[in-house]
Amino acid sequence: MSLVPVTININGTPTPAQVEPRMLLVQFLRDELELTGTHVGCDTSQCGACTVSLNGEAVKSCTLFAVQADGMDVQTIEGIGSMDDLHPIQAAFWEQHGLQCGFCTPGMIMASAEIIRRNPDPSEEEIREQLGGNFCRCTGYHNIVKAISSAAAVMREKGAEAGQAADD
Amino acid sequence: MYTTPFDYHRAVNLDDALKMLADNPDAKLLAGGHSLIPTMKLRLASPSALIDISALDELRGIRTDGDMLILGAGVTHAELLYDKTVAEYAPLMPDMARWVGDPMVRNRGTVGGVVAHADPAADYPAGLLTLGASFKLKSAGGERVVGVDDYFKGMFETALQEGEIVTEIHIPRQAGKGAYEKFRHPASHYAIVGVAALASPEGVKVAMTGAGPKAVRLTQVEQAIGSDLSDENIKSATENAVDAGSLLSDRFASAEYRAHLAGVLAKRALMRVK
Amino acid sequence: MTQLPDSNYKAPDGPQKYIGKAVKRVEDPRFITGQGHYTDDINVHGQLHAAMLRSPYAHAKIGQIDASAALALKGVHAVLTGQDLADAKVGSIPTGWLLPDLKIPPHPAIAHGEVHYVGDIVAVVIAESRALAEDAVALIEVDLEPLDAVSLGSQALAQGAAEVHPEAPGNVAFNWEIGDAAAADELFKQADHVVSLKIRNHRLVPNAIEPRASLAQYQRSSEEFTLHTTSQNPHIHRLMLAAFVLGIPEHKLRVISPDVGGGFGSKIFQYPEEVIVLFAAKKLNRPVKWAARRSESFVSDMQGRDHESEAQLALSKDGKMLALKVDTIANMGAYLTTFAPAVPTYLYGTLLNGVYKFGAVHAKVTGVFTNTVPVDAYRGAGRPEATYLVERIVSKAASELGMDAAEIRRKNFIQPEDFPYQTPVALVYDSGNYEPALDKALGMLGYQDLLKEQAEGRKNGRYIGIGFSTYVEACGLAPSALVGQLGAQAGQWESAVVRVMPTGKIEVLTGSHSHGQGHETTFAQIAAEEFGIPMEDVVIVHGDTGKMPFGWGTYGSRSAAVGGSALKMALGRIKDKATKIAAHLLEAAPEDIEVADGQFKVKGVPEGGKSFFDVALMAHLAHNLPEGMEPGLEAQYMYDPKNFVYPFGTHIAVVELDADTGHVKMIKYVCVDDCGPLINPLVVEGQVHGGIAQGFGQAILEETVYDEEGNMLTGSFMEYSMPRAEDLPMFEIDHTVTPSPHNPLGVKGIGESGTIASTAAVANAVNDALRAFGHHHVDMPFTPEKVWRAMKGGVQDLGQAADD
Amino acid sequence: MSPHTFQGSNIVAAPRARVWAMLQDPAVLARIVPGLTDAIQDGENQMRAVLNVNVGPVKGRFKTIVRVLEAQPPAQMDLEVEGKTITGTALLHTQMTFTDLGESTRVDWVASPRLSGLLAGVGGKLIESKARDGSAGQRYADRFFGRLSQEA
Repeated sequence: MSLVPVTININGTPTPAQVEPRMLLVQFLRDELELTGTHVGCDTSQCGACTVSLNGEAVKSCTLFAVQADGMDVQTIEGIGSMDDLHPIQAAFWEQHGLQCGFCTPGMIMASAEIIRRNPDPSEEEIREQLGGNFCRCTGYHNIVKAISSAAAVMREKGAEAGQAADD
Repeated sequence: MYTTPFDYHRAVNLDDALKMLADNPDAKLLAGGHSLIPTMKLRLASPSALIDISALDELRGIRTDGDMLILGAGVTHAELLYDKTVAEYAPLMPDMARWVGDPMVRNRGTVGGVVAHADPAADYPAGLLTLGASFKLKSAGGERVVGVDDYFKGMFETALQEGEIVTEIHIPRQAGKGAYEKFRHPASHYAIVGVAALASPEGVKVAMTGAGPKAVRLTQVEQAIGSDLSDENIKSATENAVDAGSLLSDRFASAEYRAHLAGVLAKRALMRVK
Repeated sequence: MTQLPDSNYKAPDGPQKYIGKAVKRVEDPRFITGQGHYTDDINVHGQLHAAMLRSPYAHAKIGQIDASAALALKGVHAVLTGQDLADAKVGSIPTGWLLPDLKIPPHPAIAHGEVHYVGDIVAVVIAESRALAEDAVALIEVDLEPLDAVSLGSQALAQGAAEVHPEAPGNVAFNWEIGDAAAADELFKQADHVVSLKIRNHRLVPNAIEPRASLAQYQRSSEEFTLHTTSQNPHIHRLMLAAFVLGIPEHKLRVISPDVGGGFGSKIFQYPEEVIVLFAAKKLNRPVKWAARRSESFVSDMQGRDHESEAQLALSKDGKMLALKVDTIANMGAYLTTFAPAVPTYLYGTLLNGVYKFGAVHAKVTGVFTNTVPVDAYRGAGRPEATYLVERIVSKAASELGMDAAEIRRKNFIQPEDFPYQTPVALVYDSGNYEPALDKALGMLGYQDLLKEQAEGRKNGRYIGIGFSTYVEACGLAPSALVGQLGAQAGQWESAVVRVMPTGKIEVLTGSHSHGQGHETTFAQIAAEEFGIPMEDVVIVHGDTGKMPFGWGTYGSRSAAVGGSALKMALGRIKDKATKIAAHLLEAAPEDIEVADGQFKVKGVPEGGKSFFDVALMAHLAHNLPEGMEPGLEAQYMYDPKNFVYPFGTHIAVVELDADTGHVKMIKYVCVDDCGPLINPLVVEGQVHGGIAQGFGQAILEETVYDEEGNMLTGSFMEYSMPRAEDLPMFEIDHTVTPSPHNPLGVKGIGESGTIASTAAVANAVNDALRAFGHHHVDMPFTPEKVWRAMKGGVQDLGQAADD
Repeated sequence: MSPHTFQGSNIVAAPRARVWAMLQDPAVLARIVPGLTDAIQDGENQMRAVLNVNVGPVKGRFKTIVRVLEAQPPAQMDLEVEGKTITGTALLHTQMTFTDLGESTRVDWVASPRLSGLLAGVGGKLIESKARDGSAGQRYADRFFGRLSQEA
């Protein structure tokens, strides 16, 4: 099977590669780029552990071939924030004990970013409904919901500050 | 996790896709991929080639032509859910789109994919039946428009011929209130039963998906309702209104239960359109 | 709080610096930034990949295996079959808990002769890439001749049922009994009222979100193996692989379980795939990795529960419980795995007393082979089954007698002065005080108001149900001598090594293992507390047999009670020695030295102490140590507890039924747990949250369904319903604190309580709501159609059809 | 017995003996069974072939074995069609009863599909539900027996 040349912009870095068409985006990230924060928890597109952002929208990287992402922007958990500069959602998951084994966490955080992007002030009910594509077996979701609420509040505040700064 | 090997073709435009499809009858079209890729991973589908139409601009876009809302087949569920034009012309569409999969699936999955795939448990067919939608189908040899009543033939079966692609979904401007109610499978989130209702000046239309091999209009409910959307009439018109005989029956939901749910959901949808 | 009699628990004299504080978890930074390090994240040079050909039949004779097409693919290195393992004299996968007269059929890692369940491994491809290995599997031609199969426990016992193994005639793995049958019968004669219950505790798939994975490496020069694997107890894996299966000298096998993405029991066991990758790594002299796809997990991870039971409860007319009799068929699946025989016996039968004062309890359990995935410990392991049965029959009794479900419980509680309490089924409960937990929960719930709301609602077609579970559970299995008598082929102590470095930094090695429980935080809190040093100065190391001499791992809620206690004892040894060094340096008597905030000081002398760093450095420099003292500052402690610990509490679920559809919505959940002193409330509550969700999952959503021929019909997340965020409310949680007298921390386990309690609470809530339709009992899982049918009425005691 | 049995009836424009003979010939079967290729006789009552399936998202070439379980020429035949995939096995048991109508033959058929292995769990929605679609069964039979008539 012939390899296909692609250039995918991964966490801001244009990344050229030769990939087999059947390689899923998640396999490309994990096996070729060693970005192992994106996980595989199922093979039917239910669990959401593989969630990444594609051109700014959250997608399941297990249901997308790497070749399809050619020329696109992919952001993974490794790109959303770092220990030195945690994204507010990452900080909130830590603060609120929104994780235990940590395996679903990267996907949860990427999905949380999508929820807040669509609605900066989601209600508890909306958060629960919008988490329908992400499974956590450890936390009972209680602290995940709290984490997303609190991250959204922080982000609104930051957004307001930034808006104010821009106005000034 | 791995599919069987295949040749990947990213179509540069629609004509290119149609030509590739005509040249290789063993190829499959790849749009949102949310039905196809999981099936390929289980090796229940092993097409020799995939023709990727997910990035085709010609299939994107939401526009209007007079009173007709025209959705490119590549419009995603999320676009349907959040687009202002869709909300204005056919608010029943976002009322269904919110029930599709989850946010990630909605960002990727397409309305054309749902129409082409004709999964019996898909949401849109119910609403499309009430809205009187039609579909533009293109092949290397030409194009045609097929009305929704003639399009869905059965489980995974449609009027699509080999070599044809769904390119547009045409939806007449929604006149009157519409509502979609769904009872989903707790695991897959697919519809055990979904019912769409539309109260337009020409009359009330009700259609059901999920319960049988394909989405159908609930004509007996429509007739019983007539134009009387009083609480009492809605209740009496929907109670025991659906015959279990032709419905699917499985481990999770028997035909009898599906029939009952169809009545319940029809009632709920009708209560919302009155 | 005073020291309890016969106790090695001493309550702290003053405020604590770390223990009891909701410290943010120290392991989280790596997980939230995608730097977690799980087995499947590891790739090594020269690595090959294994893919399994699994049986599509529940029972079949293996004929010819033609692998020529697979082997012809470029990049395929080997195809292994059961014959290869047999030729190499690879041993059977062992059972680690023996009961009298237990039938143990051989369990080869790759099936040999016959396959016994859908998912049993028939052949293995080892290839350059995983994709290639999967391609090659599709090319193997195997002649499988289907044989009759059986999937339900009671059907396996029926006359003429298909025989799973010739070694187990009639499919009986064991017969087991506990309690005094004659005494129970006598009390039943005196009873005014007998409540009967027939239930099925249906089968579950653990579904840790991280699928299992294993990577084996072999170093030919030293003949050493390294196995990275998704394990809750790497030392147990090493022991079993070495002693029973592969004959690798134990000191030549290093088992590492790095970050593990949830276990819930499913990663305790010795699995075939671990044997296969180790075998192949040596045979091919290349590293070999296997990682499960979810669809494989569904047919290869050990499953949980699967009991069919009949029970009778004898009561006096005023609602006093006299005796309980239970007869259970436990479906063990196709083979007996690591802990399997202990789960429906010593973890189940011994807990059937619950929190009540019974005159007698008698239980009989028949373990049965079927052509299904083996069943072993899954979160709670036997105790959720016991609790569901006891709490369900108690609520049914209240329903039949027209009593309040809370009051019938209160009336029968073991009282605080009764502890330690000898139950009629072998256990001695350490400590407990059940009423305050119940009262607190009732208060949080606003019980009386809710009862009014419920009554009001029923008039208007709104169906609310309130369900109780006043549970006790037995965790932290102990002591080793006892479990040995009961059949365990393992000890149940735990070890800790505390290694203080010259700079005063502490490395704690523990035989416990964290796969989400947060040991790196809670164990560091315990260690930092001992000396008042910063938590950052402590690092916890676990999950590596190459670093930690020995340990029994994490399951059965034993980490804090047993592993934490081992740590506490080892810290005591360090403290003793450090105190002596400090006393020597300060020219004082050791009795006069106190340690706080990382400083050793002479009591009453605020100035001029020695820091923890000073003492640690001197211990290593050894320039000025007390006469005859061995240099260094390191201690190990193997802690063997005197008894189990017995957490308890009250869980109350409130549900509302959709009268139109039968859909059950949980609208409120209140619980008060007592796990003794909380080391980290954040972590404890997290454990409870997750436990509740899993128990709720069983009651409402999850169900593993086999057809009569042993095909699993719920083999993906498309069919098997996992609890999602939308299914659950916020939980309201509180605690009472009754320390265990048996361990130095006073702690009881909390990892499984939520699951043990919540299944019964939710099931009782649904049943309470269904009382409006004339039912005393409807069995779980409460799928919408079942509830709808129950609401349509006309069905009393609607059980679960065999394979529904 | 499969819980999803479906049945129907078709008329074939050929005498009963001719219908019977055609159904014994792998070459004929390969021509008339939609999607069947590479049919070879494999033993007295068995045929191996490749079945091309294209139903919804399922598309592929599946190794297939057709076994004649019982034959009472020319009145009745019991067949078993076994399709193998990497995820499990699909088994279709079919009984055909032939009634002599002179120049034509009425075939009453009963078919019951069953899935085993992983396929039973993961493929249920995709395949089993299709099998439950009674009209789909009749449509397939119409194509099959239509071709059989043409062949005759």
